[in-house]
Amino acid sequence: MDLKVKIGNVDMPNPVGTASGTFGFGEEYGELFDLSKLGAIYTKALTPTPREGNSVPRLAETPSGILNSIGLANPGVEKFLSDKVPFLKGLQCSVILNVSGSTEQEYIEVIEKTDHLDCINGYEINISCPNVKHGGLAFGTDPKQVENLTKKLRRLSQKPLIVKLTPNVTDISVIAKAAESGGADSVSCINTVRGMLIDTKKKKSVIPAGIAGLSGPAIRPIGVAAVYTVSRAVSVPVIGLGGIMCADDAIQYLLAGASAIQVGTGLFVDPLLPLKVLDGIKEYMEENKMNKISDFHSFII
Amino acid sequence: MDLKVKIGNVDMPNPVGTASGTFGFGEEYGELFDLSKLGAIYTKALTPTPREGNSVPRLAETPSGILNSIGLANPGVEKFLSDKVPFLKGLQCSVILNVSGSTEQEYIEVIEKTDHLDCINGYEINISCPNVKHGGLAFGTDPKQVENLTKKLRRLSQKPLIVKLTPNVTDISVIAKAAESGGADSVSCINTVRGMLIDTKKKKSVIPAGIAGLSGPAIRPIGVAAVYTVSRAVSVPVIGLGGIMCADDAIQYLLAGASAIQVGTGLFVDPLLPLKVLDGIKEYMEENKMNKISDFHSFII
Amino acid sequence: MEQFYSKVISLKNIADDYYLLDFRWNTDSIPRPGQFLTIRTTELTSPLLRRPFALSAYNGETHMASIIFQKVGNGTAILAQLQEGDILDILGPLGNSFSDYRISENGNITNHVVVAGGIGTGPMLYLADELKKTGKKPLLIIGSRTKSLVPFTVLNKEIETIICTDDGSFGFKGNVVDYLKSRSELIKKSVIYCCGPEPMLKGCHFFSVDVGSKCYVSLEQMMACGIGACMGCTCETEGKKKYTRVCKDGPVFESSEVKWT
Amino acid sequence: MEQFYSKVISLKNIADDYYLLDFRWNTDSIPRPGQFLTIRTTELTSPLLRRPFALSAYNGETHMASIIFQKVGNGTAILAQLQEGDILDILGPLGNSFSDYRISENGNITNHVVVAGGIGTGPMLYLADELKKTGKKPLLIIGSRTKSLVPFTVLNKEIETIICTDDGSFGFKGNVVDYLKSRSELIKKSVIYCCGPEPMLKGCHFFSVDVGSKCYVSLEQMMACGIGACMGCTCETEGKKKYTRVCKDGPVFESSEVKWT
Ligand SMILES: Cc1cc2nc3c(=O)[nH]c(=O)nc-3n(C[C@H](O)[C@H](O)[C@H](O)COP(=O)(O)OP(=O)(O)OC[C@H]3O[C@@H](n4cnc5c(N)ncnc54)[C@H](O)[C@@H]3O)c2cc1C
Ligand SMILES: Cc1cc2nc3c(=O)[nH]c(=O)nc-3n(C[C@H](O)[C@H](O)[C@H](O)COP(=O)(O)OP(=O)(O)OC[C@H]3O[C@@H](n4cnc5c(N)ncnc54)[C@H](O)[C@@H]3O)c2cc1C
Ligand SMILES: Cc1cc2nc3c(=O)[nH]c(=O)nc-3n(C[C@H](O)[C@H](O)[C@H](O)COP(=O)(O)O)c2cc1C
Ligand SMILES: Cc1cc2nc3c(=O)[nH]c(=O)nc-3n(C[C@H](O)[C@H](O)[C@H](O)COP(=O)(O)O)c2cc1C
Ligand code: FES
Ligand code: FES
Repeated sequence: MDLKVKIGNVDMPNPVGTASGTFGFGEEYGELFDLSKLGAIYTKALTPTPREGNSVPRLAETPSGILNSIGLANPGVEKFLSDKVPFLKGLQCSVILNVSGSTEQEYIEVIEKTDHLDCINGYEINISCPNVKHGGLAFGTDPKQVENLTKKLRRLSQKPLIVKLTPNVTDISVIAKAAESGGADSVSCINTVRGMLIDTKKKKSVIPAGIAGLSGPAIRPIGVAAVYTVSRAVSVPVIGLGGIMCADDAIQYLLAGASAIQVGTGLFVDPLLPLKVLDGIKEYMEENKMNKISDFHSFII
Repeated sequence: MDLKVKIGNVDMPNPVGTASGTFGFGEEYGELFDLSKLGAIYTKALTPTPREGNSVPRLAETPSGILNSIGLANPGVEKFLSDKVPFLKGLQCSVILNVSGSTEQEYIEVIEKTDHLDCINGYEINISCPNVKHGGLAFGTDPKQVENLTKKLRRLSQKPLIVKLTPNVTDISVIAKAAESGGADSVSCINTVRGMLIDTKKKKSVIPAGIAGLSGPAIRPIGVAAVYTVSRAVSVPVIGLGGIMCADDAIQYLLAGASAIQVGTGLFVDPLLPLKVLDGIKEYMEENKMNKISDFHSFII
Repeated sequence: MEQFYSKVISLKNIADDYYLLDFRWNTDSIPRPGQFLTIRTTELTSPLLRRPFALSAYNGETHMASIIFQKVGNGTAILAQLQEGDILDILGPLGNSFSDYRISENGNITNHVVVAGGIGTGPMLYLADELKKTGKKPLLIIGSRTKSLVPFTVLNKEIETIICTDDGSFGFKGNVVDYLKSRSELIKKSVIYCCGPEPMLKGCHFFSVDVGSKCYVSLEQMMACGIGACMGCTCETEGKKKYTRVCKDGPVFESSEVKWT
Repeated sequence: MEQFYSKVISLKNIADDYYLLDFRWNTDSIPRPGQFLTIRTTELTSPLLRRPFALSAYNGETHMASIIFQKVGNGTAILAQLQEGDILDILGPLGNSFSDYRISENGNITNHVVVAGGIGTGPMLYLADELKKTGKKPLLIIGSRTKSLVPFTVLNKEIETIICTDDGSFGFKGNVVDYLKSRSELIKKSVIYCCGPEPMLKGCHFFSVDVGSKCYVSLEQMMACGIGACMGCTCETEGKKKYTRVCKDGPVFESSEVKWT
C-alpha cells in the first residue's frame, strides 16, 4: 500500500496533516506523540512582524463547533527563525509554513525570509482568515487578487505553494481556478466559516471582535461539499479539511476528491486523532483493496 | 409589552414564525398546537405546477445538523388553491406564502394567481434554494438579478415582499441591499448552507442529488452572523433564522438585529418549540424591561 | 397524535443488541399495530433528530406500551442506557396501521400471516397479538440471521410462531421468503403482513403476487418531522402521485402500491 | 503531560452542585497544586471541547487523584452523572503550579495564606495539604455565597480553615477580601495564593499590594487545546508580551504580572 501524496515537488509520506493554527509550530503536540508519523504539519500563520492577536475571549463553543478569533497571533519571522526553526529542523514529516499578511508585501516578505530553509517543505498561503481587519479574507474572495498574489509568490519559491480557500464565497471553484492559473501546486479548503455567538445576558458578542471563524464537526458537510466542488474544477491536488473527527470523516474528504487531509479542531478533542485517522485510512484501503490514495478518486459520488 | 412586528403593511402579532419547508401548509402541526399563537407561518415553497421533488433519501443527519434535498416538492398553485387555502382561511396568524420558480415567469405566476386571496398576508421570495437545478440559488447570488426580480414582483402585489437570502455568497449584505432597492419590504436569512455527506461504505453521496442544504443548530452561528451583517446594511426589517433550538437562540437573532425569527429544523426535534421560544422571548423582555421588539436593537453587540 | 412525556417503566436486553422498552402511554389516542412514535434521545444537539420506533405492544387497560429496538447507532445507544424512571419525550401515535387494512379490506379472512425480520419484529408481535385477540388465526414468522438475535422472551406461546435463521442455528434454515415458499399452499389463502428489511419486503411482495394473496408492508425511510409536514420521507409509489410520505400516508402500504426497485 | 484513560473510582455530591471525583492517576508525571487536566465529556460532538479542571488532591503512594467540580452547564452535567467504573479520557497534568513559585521564590517563608472561592476551591485544598505536609503553616480561607455551597466533608481538620459566607450563614460574614483586611497584621507576613472568581483575585492582588505580600493567582480562560498550541486562552500581562497563554504559561501567575482591568 502506497500512502504517499505528491504536492508540487514534495512527497508527503501520508495524507494526514494537522491544520494551521491548531498545532502551533509542532512543539506542544510533539510532547504527546511522534510527529514523524504525520504526513505534514501546517504551522500557525506567520507574518513578517509579531502579532499579539485579538482580545479575549478568543474562543467560544457552539453546537458541534467552536468559534475562534485568534487574530493571527504569531511570533513574526525573526523569532520564528530563532525559536521555532531549530525544532522544525529535527522533524521527519513535511513542514508547510502557513503564510499570512495584511498586504501582498507581507506575504512576499515571509517567503523571501524563509525560502532558504531546508526544513520548510512548502507554503500554505492563508488568503482566507476571517479574523483580521485588513488583508486575509479580502484577498481570498476576489479571483483576480488571488491569481495575482499567487503569481507573485510563485516567482519567489520552487517549493510547493498551497493556496488555502475560504468557504465564504459565492463560488469556491472560481477562486480555486484563479489560484491554479496563478501557479498554485495545490489548494486546501476549507478555512473557517463566518459565524457569531451572542451572550444574551451581556447583550454582546461573546468574542469581542464580533464575527469570528466557525470550525469543527458542524462545518464538515460544508467542507466536504467544497472539496467535491473544487476537485472537479481544478487539476491540482486538493487538500481537504473542516470538522474531521474520525477516520470516516477523513475518508469522506478523500472520496470527495481530496488527495490529503488536515485535522484541526479535532485535535482539541482528541490530541492523538491524526494517528487514529491515519490508521483508519489504512484499514479502509485494505478492506477496499486500494493501493494508493488516488484510488479514492475513482468513484462516482 | 408590545410584541407586534410590522413587515410592510402587515402587523404580525408576535415575532415567532415557522420556517418554510419545515411546516408544510400548517395542517400537520395544527394538530399539535394552536397556530393562532404564532406570529406567522411561512408555507412550503409554492411553484406554478406541482413538483414531485428529488429522489430519496432526501434527508441525512450531520453533527448538530441535517442535510435536506427535498427539491421543492409541492402541490402546485392549482391544488394549493383547492386543497390548502380552505385551511389557511381559518387561521389567525399571518400566512406568508413562500414562492419559488425556475424562471422569473414562474415567480410571477404564483403571485398573480394568489394575490387576490385575503388569507395570504405576504410573500417570501425563495431565491436561495440549493436543491433545484435551475433557478433557486442562481437568482439568489447575483445582485442584479435579485433587484430585477424583486422589482418585477413588487409591481404585482401590495402585500409585503420578503426576499429570502442564501448564506452561500461572498457578501450577503450586497444581495440584501439589492433586494431592498428592488422594493422588498423585508429580507429573511438564512436559507440552508451547501453541504454534503458521503456514505463511505457505498462510496456515494448519502443524498442522491449530491450537494444538499445544511440546517439546524450547526449553522446557527452562521445565521446570526448573517443577520448581524445584513441588519447593518439595510433599513428594512430583517427576519432571522437558522438553527433556533430555544428561546436564547432566538434572542441572539433579535439582538443581532432581527425583527422577527423563524423556527425550522428545531420543529423536528421539539414540535412545540415555537411556543416555547415565544414564552422565552416574553420572559426575557420582562426581565430586561423591554417594551417592544425594537428594544432588542439598542445594544452595541 | 400528541407530544407527551412518560417515565421508563423497564428496559430489558432481550437478544443481542435488542431491547424491550416499557412505558406508560400518557395520551388518549390508541396506538395500533404498525403505528409508530418518535423519541427525542437527548437534550443536546447531537444526535439531533427524533428517532422513530414502531409500537410492539399496547395494553388498553393498563395503558402500558412497548417498543423493541436494536442498538445500531448513537441514538439507540443512548436509549439502551436509559434507567427506570428516566423521562421519555414521545410524539405519537404516528402514521397508519396494519389494522386499518385488516379491518377495512380483510375483515372476513381468518388466516393471517405475519412476517417479521430484524428490527421489524416489534410491530409484528403487536399485530399478531391483536389478530389473536380478535379471534383470527395468526401465523407469526420471524426471520433472523442467527439464534442469538431471536427475542425468545417476548414471544407469545399462544401464537403459532415459526423462527427462521439464515444460518440454521434455530428453527427453519433459510430466510422467511424461503419459508413462505415451502408452505405456499397454506399461505395463499391468507393475508400477508410484513415488516423488516427491504429485500425481505420485496420478496414477500413478489411471493404474494405469485400465490395471489393480499400483502401489506411497513416501510422505513429517514424521517425529520414524522408527521407529514416536511416531505422528507417519501417513497415511490405506483399511480398518479410519484412520491408518497412514509410517515403520514404510511408506513403501511399495500405491497402493490409500492414501486419496487 | 499525557493522554490517558482512567476509571471513575467514586463520585460524590459534596455541596449544592459540587462534586468530588476520584480516579487513578494512570501516568507518571506527578500533578502539583494549581495544575489541571482536561476531560472529554462525550464521544458525541456536543459539548465538543474537553473541559479543564484543577486537581484537588493527589496521593503519590496510591496514585489516587481527585477533582472538585461544580455543575454549571452541559459538560459538567454529564460528568455529574458518571457511574463508578465509567471511563474518563484525561489529558494532563497541564500548566504550571503554585508549588513552582512556592519552592523557587518562597522556600523560607513559613506562613502561607491559601484563598479559595467557588469552583476555585479544589486546587487550594490540594495546595494547603501540600504546604502542611512540607512543614509549613497554611491558613485556608474559603469564600462561598452561602453555607450550602461549602464542601465541609472534604476539609482537612488539621489545617486551620476559615469559612467566609457572603450571607453570614456560616463563619465569617463577608467575602474573603474583607476577611483578609480584618487580619492584615498577621497576613502581611505571609505569601498569598488564590483561586476563584476574577473579582476575588483582583481584590486579593490589591490587598497584597497594600500589605506588601507576594501574591499568586490562578486564572481561568476559555481553552481549546489546553497545551499551548492554539493561542486561544491568552490573558493580558504586564511587560513585553501583551498576551500570555493561561494553559501553558499559567494558569498560576504572580499577581503583579497580570493586567487587572
Ligand atoms: C416508521 C419507522 C419505524 C421504525 N421502527 C423501529 C423499531 O420498532 N425498532 C427499531 O429498532 N428500529 C425501528 N426503526 C429504525 C430506527 O428508527 C433506527 O434504527 C434508529 O433511528 C437509528 O438511530 P441511531 O441514532 O441509533 O442510528 P444512526 O447511526 O443515527 O442511524 C442508523 C440508521 O438508522 C436510520 N435512521 C436514523 N435516524 C432516523 C430517523 N430520524 N428516521 C428514520 N430512520 C432513521 C437510518 O437508516 C440510519 O442510517 C424504525 C424506523 C422507521 C422509519
Ligand atoms: C485552568 C482551569 C481550571 C479549572 N478548574 C476547575 C475546577 O477545579 N472545578 C470546576 O468546577 N471548574 C473548573 N474550571 C472551570 C470549568 O472548566 C468550567 O466550569 C467547565 O468547563 C464548564 O463546562 P460546562 O460544559 O459544564 O459548562 P458550559 O455551559 O459549557 O460553560 C460554562 C462556562 O464554563 C467555561 N468553560 C466552558 N468550556 C470551557 C473550556 N473548554 N475551557 C475553559 N472554560 C470553559 C466558560 O466560562 C463557560 O462560559 C476550570 C477552568 C480552567 C480554565
Ligand atoms: C484556533 C484556530 C486557529 C486557526 N488559525 C489559523 C491560521 O493561523 N491560519 C489558517 O490558515 N487557518 C487557521 N485556522 C483554520 C484551520 O486551519 C482550519 O482551516 C479550520 O479550523 C477548519 O478545520 P477544522 O474544522 O478541522 O478545525 C485556525 C483554526 C482554529 C480553530
Ligand atoms: C426539510 C426542509 C425543507 C425546506 N424547504 C424550504 C422551502 O421550500 N423554501 C425555503 O425558502 N426554504 C426551505 N428550507 C429552508 C428553511 O426554511 C430554513 O431557511 C433553513 O432550514 C434554516 O433554518 P433552520 O436551521 O431553523 O431549519 C427548508 C429546510 C428544510 C430543513
Ligand atoms: S418525515 Fe416529514 S413528511 Fe415524513
Ligand atoms: S488553550 Fe490552546 S493555547 Fe491555551
